[in-house]
Amino acid sequence: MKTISLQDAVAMIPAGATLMVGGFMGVGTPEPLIDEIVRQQKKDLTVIANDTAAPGVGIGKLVDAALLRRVVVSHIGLNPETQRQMLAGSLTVDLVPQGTLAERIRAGGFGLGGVLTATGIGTIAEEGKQKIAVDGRDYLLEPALRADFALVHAFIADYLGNLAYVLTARNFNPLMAMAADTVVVQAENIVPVGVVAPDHVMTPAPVVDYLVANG
Amino acid sequence: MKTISLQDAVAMIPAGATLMVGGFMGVGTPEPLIDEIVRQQKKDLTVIANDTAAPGVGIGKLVDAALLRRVVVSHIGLNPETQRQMLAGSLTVDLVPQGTLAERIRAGGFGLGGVLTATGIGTIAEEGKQKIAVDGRDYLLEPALRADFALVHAFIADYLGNLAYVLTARNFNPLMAMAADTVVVQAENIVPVGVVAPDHVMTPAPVVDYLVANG
Amino acid sequence: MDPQSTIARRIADELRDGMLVNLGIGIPTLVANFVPAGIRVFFQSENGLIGTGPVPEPGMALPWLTDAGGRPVTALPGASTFDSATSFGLIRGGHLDLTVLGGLQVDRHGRLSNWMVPGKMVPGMGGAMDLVAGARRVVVAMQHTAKGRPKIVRESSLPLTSERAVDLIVTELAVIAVRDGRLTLIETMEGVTVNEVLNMTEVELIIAPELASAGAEAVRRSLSAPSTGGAL
Amino acid sequence: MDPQSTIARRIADELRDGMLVNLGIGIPTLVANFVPAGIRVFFQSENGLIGTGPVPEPGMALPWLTDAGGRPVTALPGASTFDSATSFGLIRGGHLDLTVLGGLQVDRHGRLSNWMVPGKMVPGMGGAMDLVAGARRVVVAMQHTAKGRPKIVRESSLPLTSERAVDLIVTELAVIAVRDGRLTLIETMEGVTVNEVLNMTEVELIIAPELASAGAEAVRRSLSAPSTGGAL
Repeated sequence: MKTISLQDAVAMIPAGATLMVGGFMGVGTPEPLIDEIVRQQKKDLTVIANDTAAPGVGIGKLVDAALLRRVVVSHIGLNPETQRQMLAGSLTVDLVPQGTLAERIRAGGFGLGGVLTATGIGTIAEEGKQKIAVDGRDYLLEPALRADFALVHAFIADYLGNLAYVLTARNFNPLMAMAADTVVVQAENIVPVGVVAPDHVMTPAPVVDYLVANG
Repeated sequence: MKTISLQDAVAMIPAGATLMVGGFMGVGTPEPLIDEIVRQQKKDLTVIANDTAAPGVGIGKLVDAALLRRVVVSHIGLNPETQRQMLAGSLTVDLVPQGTLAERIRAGGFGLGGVLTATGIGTIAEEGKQKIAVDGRDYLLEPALRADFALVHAFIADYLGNLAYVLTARNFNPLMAMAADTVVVQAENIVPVGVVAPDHVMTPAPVVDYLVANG
Repeated sequence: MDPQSTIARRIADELRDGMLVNLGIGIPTLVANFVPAGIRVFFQSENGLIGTGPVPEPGMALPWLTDAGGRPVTALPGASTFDSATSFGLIRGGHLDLTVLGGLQVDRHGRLSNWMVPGKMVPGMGGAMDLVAGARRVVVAMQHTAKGRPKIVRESSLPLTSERAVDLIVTELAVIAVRDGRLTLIETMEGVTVNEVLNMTEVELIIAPELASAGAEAVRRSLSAPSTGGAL
Repeated sequence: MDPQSTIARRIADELRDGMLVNLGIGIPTLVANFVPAGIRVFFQSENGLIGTGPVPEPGMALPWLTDAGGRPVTALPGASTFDSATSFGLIRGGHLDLTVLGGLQVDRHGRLSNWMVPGKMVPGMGGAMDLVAGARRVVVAMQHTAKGRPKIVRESSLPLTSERAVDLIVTELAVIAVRDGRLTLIETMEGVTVNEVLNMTEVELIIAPELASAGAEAVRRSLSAPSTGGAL
């Protein structure tokens, strides 16, 4: 794990990159990284996330700035700008059931090719999916998802990169911290090693590549 | 969640039942439940667990008492009695790679039909398994596992059944607590509600059916 | 009582002690206001919380503790938090006893549509597909009609949320169960006749045997039949 | 130095700062004794621990903190614990930089067999299949021969642990890398000649170009060739 400035962290991201971004309606999204992406005008990004939050909030800021080419999300209902860009054809929206999205990301980070879920069977979510029977019941094969970068928000990071999340800001963050080639963490609090007990570490240090330094 | 005496907890288990038992070489195995199963002489059991520990330890006690008909485990190398019964034909041993076993149990508890893993491809572990290609790479389809009962060891349980595990005694326990029709927990410490912070609960109360009462 | 509260209060009768329950946004959220005295229900918020409590007092909101809509909530003693994979493991794995969801339409087989109106509104399915596919019981909370048109229809004009039929539909007019794959009217709300319900519903409803006793006077009047007397 | 320590010390040269490393039981465990000064390595124990430390002082053992063999260990500052699914997610998901495993046989393609001897010993694969299939680099630590017979063989007589070739085989005699699918002798241990290694190995080994310079005198003598001089 290396510490990195906010500016340098975002400078690593090329145009056209695929990003996983933690958060659920903006809660648990690393806002400083989002703001810096807007400032550096990184374009043609693909974002994998639970949702696109709302205008002016979290991933919504990337939508506002028209930096996204595609999003893979479970809903966009609270962001009319996302819907507008989708209908205008400038933004591709892949809708994935939320539990399926979580498992696909986890599979990507856990070295699984995919998982079988009954969710979406008999709906338009099954289009293009392989159907597989196990013990006489049908499931959809949902393939693993990975990204070039994961932008992770933690409540606490220690000097080694051990992470802990808080309350509902956890959501997709620990899953994404496993599922990207480069994992960048922005933490509310950076603490000495040992401050977080081993049983309370939610993401082990070795998976973290970069921790954004304070100030 | 109901509290239950050790005796009544084990009395619920019929002969021939399938049990998931937490623990890794006996660490994190609910020993009082094991001892009571031996005392009540429950027979023809199938046990799904990481291993059969060693003679006189954890699941090894069930092997010693010849109460098992079948085990689904990742290794038996440190229990010569398991190997003896296996070679004698009185105990069926299904060997499953450890990471595959963990995911199959998790899938059972998480409502997934199975997972795809490359582990075991090209070995005898692939026998009888469906092979599925995703993005040009082959995976084995490993189906979900469930049990009639999960016997779970926790370090802390609160009055509602929220559980926390400690250090390497966690292992398969939280996975199994999701994957059985009836979940029975034996805890080292039973504490008032609120003593375990929400972020430190590792198994949420609603999945626990029975908590073994003290003494 | 307003229609929404009527619906929420009736659904609260389905709650039992120790249940794990997920409430969708809109009318379903109101169910938490009517939990019967003496029972404890675990409310799950699918963004990663069991033990969701009411909205915090002014000045007490924490940005890291919200419901699935991003609105501040509280956590009750005994609450627990978890990641999104675990949250949906609880939903899909048979651990969620009951989910209450809003609805746009329910078809004659009891199948729900609630996540998009093609060409008009594409909010996305969020957790709805997992909830309907995974929960032990699925209850739909919705008004009986929209702009005067029935929402319980022969053929849904909207994409389905799941091929699985829901278990119960509660509107401001009636309670309809899906029994043996058929929509069955089991209760009418106070002051509502069976004929009124039938007139507002596009699907032919089975009238449950117990309706005569449970529905009391309103039902009997609507059927224009003399009291059969003494039925329990 | 005894053969086991010779092997472990050489493998420790493969460690780099920040690596996540899993050590199997037996010789691999000894690698932890030879971590080069100035680097920090995270040792994973697959029963759910990163930051595994040495055996505790007498009287300090905790029954809930052991290695994968159930023996008490300690945890270093910065350690973390997790369940078995996460432990193998780390192994399978490309997060484990290096695993060191014991071996019964390695075949001419570099494929390891280390988990059973049919009819004799069936310990089970434990985590070995996941480790070989999933780790970024797989190093085998084993004695070059067993009862005088080569363990690096043309055809393995034992069930494979994985179809994936290992990356490096370190014995008390030599270091053999798998390059382009072929076993390549890249180093001999101090005082060991290339011919000695070749004689103890059933598979024909490629001699790496760098061996002439790295192996110094011992290599030159064994090849019975004059120094070509100046090779770097």
